[in-house]
Amino acid sequence: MTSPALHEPVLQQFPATRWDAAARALIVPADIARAVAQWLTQPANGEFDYCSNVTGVDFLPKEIKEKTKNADGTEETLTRTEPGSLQVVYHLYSMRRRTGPLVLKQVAPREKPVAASLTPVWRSCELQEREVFDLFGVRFEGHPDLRRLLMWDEFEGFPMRRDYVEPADYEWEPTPHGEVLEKHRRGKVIS
Amino acid sequence: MIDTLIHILALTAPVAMIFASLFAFTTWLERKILARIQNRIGPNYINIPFTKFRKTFGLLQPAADGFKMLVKEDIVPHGADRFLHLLAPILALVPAMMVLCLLPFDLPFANESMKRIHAAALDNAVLLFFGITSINTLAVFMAGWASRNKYSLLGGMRAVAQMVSYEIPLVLSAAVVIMAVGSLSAQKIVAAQSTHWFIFTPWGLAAFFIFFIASLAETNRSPFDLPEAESEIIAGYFTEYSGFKFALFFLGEYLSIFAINGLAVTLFFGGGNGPWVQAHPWLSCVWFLAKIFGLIFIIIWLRGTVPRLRVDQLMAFAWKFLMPLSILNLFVAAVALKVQQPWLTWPLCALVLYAAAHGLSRLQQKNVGPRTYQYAE
Amino acid sequence: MKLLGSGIFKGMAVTLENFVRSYFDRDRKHHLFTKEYAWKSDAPADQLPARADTTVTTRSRNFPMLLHDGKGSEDPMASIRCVACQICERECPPQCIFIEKEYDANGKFVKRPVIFDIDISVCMSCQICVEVCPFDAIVMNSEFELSNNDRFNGLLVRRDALLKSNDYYHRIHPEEAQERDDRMAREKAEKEAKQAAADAAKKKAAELAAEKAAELAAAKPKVDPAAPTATPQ
Amino acid sequence: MSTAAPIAAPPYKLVRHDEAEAGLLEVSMGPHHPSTHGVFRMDVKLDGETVVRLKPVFGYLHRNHEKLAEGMSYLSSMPFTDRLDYFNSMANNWAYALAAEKLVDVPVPERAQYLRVIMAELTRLVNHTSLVGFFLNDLGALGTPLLYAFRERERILDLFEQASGARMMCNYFRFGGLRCDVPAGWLDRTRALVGGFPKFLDEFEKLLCENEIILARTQHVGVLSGAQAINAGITGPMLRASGVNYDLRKVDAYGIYDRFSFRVPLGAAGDCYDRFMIRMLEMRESLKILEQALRDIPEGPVMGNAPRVFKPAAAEVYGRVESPKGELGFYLIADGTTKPYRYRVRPPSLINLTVLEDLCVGHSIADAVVILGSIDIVLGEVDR
Amino acid sequence: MIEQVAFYILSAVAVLGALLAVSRRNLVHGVFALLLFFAALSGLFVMLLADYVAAVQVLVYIGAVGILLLFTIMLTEHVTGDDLRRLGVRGWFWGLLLAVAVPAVLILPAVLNEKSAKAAPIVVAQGNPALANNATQANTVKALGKVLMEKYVVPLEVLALLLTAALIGAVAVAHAPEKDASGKDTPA
Repeated sequence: MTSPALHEPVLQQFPATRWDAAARALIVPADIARAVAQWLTQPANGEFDYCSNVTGVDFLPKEIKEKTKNADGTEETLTRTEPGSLQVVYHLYSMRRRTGPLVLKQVAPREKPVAASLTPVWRSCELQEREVFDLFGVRFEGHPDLRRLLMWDEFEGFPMRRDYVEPADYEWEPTPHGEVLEKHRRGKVIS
Repeated sequence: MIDTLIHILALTAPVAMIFASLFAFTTWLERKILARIQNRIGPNYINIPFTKFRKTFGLLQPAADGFKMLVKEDIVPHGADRFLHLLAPILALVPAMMVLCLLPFDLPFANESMKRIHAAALDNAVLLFFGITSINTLAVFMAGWASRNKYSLLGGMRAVAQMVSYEIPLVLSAAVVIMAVGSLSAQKIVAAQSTHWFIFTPWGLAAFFIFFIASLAETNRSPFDLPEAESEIIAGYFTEYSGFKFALFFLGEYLSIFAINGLAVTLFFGGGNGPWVQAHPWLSCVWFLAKIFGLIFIIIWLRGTVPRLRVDQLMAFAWKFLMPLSILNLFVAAVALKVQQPWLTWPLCALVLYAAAHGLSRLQQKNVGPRTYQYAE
Repeated sequence: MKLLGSGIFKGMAVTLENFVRSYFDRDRKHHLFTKEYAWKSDAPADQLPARADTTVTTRSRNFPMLLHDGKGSEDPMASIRCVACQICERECPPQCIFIEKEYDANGKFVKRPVIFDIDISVCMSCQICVEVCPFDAIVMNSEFELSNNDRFNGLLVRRDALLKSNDYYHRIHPEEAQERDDRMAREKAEKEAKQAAADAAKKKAAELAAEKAAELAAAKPKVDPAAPTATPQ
Repeated sequence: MSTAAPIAAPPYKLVRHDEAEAGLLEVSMGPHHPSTHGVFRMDVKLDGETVVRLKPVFGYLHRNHEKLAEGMSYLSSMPFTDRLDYFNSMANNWAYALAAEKLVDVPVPERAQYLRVIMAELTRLVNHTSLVGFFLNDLGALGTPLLYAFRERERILDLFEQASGARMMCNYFRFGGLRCDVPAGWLDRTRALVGGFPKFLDEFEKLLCENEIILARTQHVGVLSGAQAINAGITGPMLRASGVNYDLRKVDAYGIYDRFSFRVPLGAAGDCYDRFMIRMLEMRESLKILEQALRDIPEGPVMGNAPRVFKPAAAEVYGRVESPKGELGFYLIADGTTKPYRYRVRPPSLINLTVLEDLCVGHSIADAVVILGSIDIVLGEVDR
Repeated sequence: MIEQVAFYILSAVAVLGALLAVSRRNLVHGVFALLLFFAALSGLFVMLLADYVAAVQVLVYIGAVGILLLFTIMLTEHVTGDDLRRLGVRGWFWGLLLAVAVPAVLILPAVLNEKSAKAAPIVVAQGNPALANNATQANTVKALGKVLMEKYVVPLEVLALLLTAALIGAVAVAHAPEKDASGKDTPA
């Protein structure tokens, strides 16, 4: 996975970035993302000339119940809701040096998600960022041609979000499978 | 007057019937040969209704196709020019039919007056032949324009450009033989070849080579089937044709293949003469058809092997390779006919023609050739 | 000074060779490769089409089938292996299996499915159900002539149509069936062995307890006055 | 290896798409076009026969395979990976199994490792022969090369059917090994096939590689430079045809590829002819790997002791494999339940299409079809 | 008798073709009607036993000129003619005058000069055997060839030049004016 040496220089160069040890990824704020990307492609620091994979991940807001011992020793559960987020994950490789993946993440809020497009730096992100926009709704600033990639242009909603509800007119044929599906629906939630 | 009409009918009707039935046989032949080239069997099952009989070696396949074409719905696109859409297949078929009667194909049962009429008709057969086949270009354009579809318009324009530019090498390479014989009449050309066929002279061989390639382009076959390039513009000018009009186009194409190969046989392979023809004259018919089917085998064989040229390469090949070669061949043939010693003229002609052909092709494709690749560990 | 057009002639030589040799390739191994369709009408009934080696191999899987151990004659439902545990219904990727349990008169669950439908217009014969089934009740059939003209009910295969006997399974997939039977036999043997060991252990424990009880009963009249302090081992 | 030029300005020009287009012919080479290798549409603006603008349109075969996978267990989405790039089901299975095995480190037995390499290389043969066949079909050679290629493909598919039960949708790999061992006699049949394959390749090269028409139609058409390819994320034979030496079997050396000696062919010009020839040469290299693997495959079990219920701990993993079309990657986020939290497939065909417009503009419509053929896309993987 | 019937049919077709060529609004229909006219003309040549000229007529006029006309039409823009406004009827007087003058000039000398008017149709009508056998088939081509190449070489060359000039002029006029980047019409 990410060899430790890869992300250290980035942390020193850009103090605003932080290292998420659990996911072994570099969280980069949207405003300096393109500068970091440009910097990373320089031969001096890692020469990541190849962006292999761009993925959108949707984290729903989570309630976390914490047991806190307040002053008089009684247990009291505090429910804190952690805000959800839409993350755009970039896997960067260097083809010349054959070095492993450096994972870059842009975290955007769920309501009006905006991220910096890295297409001007790596052209391979063009179609993949369009797909993240199409299925998750993350607007990419600076993308040359931001349109829906897979869905037809008049489609509303973002299917890959975890709270996406299928529209009622989802056309399915009344095959026997349909009855089978309905019986299932009554019994258990398919989701 | 009436009996001449009957004689004319007696001459043309059998020719038309023979070649129409040969069309059915050739479609079967083509599918079987292509199949065998591609390691498969080709059509071999026809479920004859109400019988358990299945294995028929596919001989009923043309009948089945013909019936299917009859029964299929004939769709005319909305904005199409209805009259021209109907006229195009007819115009593709009629010239091909007419031209078939110009071939020196002496029917065994012909009596004296029919022979005289046939000779009269064959007088300037070659010129009439080229005149009438040029109408085919018109039909293709009409089909392309009338179906009001982008692909067919593209196909139509490609077909017209191709046919016009390949007619010139076709006519020039035929002119060589006419110059050698001194007459336009097919009868005289065949007679002149009784001893040795023109294919065995160097300028004859070069003329046949050019004539054969130009005839491929004229009938939109194999390396030049650009107007109906299904991988680029679906079916070219007959995209919007279905049902029997589509079958008419195919009939027209096959008949023009028979016609132009028939002319190739008369010009270069000595028409009806072959061994034992003096003994029983009806053999000339058989020889004539056998030679035509020899050429058709080569056409089908080419269709199974060679990919398609691009439009600009097609044009460059016609104007920069075939035409200069055919003009040069004209001069070389003139010299060879003047100087009568074959032992001197033949090697010389062969050398000159081959050098010109190689030079011209080198001129065209400068940096194209097989490459070697390096490997990395 | 390569001959002009030699590439094309070389290519034509290859196709001519294929054309000519396709007439001499008797056993159709290379130059005449098409395998003719194995007409079902040619094959004997309830048997794979005669030319099994060409189209259907001993491992090819087309659509699932339920197994029962009974011989051909008596009612297959008697010896059906499926116990309607619905694991396969949950794990099936395209969700095409539908099961309803069978309850007898007073509502107790009889370990058998009343309804076991597979919608073969949705099933993609991916064989996940066979893997996750703990009772070897469902296996893949290799019957491939299933087309019919009724899109709605024709393609929903009911339970009775799915049921096939175990020896039919041996006929179409011999070594797979053999392997499965051996495994089941081995497991049954292990279970019996475990069962026997457990019975033996229980019996031994029972004897031990009986013996201790007898011993206890024998010792009690002697030290009656000091009994309360003794704690049972 | 061509040195990657330092990328100062954006490597491609921003083209405004609405300049005056009065006289242009707008053709939609639509989803039902015979040479788009599946339901793929290209909005092409033609000036006469030359392409002025070409906008690919995707989504006709989009089934949202990733949302499906989030609703099912890890094992249940394995058969769906067969349907991603339906020409190489074994390569897709391996990519998914490789990624999943990084989540839970299950030791894969030796015989399974060898069988995985054999199956992957057989799939590469199937894919490259079919591609060369379709490529020639786009050029107009009516089916003959395609049917020779399909003759060899049939033999390999029969082997797959005897091993996994299905010809194309094999669903044969499991986390920690393979579903079942190959039947008796299977390895000898494979050795016979691998022995006979070079004869087929020689015949193919004799038929195609010096054909003047093919040379004229494919050389100097759709030229792609090495730096542009790297920056556009092109992977697989298309990248190596532009001269960049990057083959995952050598770079990551996943599975046991480091035990086999084989070479990586590199192109020089990066045009359609190079892409076609690289695939022909790669087939010969795959044969070498197959011979070595078939020679020293050991006996033994095929399935490691994987847990009955696959329930990995929370982690993020990206596994990638050199599929015949390029780098096929699986990005899995596990959250401790039996269902993946996020399941992402990196489709090599889709990303290789990024440069389609750059290659086609300026060429004729006949060349656009040839260039698309040389990129080798399969719509199951492009649209997922 | 047959010749007369054939002659009337052919000339009727020729007139019909010419009329259609002039009246049709759709240019493509116009060209095809013109080609029908040429075909009828070649039929008339066959009637006059000049089969070489008939063949050349088909080859040159229908095969080449027709196609070139269609090519030039393809370069013009308003072809189907359904979007054209009615071309004003202002110049009708001069058109009528011309329509009367030209046939008058052609037919009057034949009508006034009695002798030649009577002789011409008869020769064609009887299919005069004299004409049939002395013009033996073989040498019509040779005769024409000799005459063309010796007596009329110069007019032949001039005619060729004229035709090419006419075609190039047509293309230049009909070619759509180049639109420069800003969309304004630049003078062609």
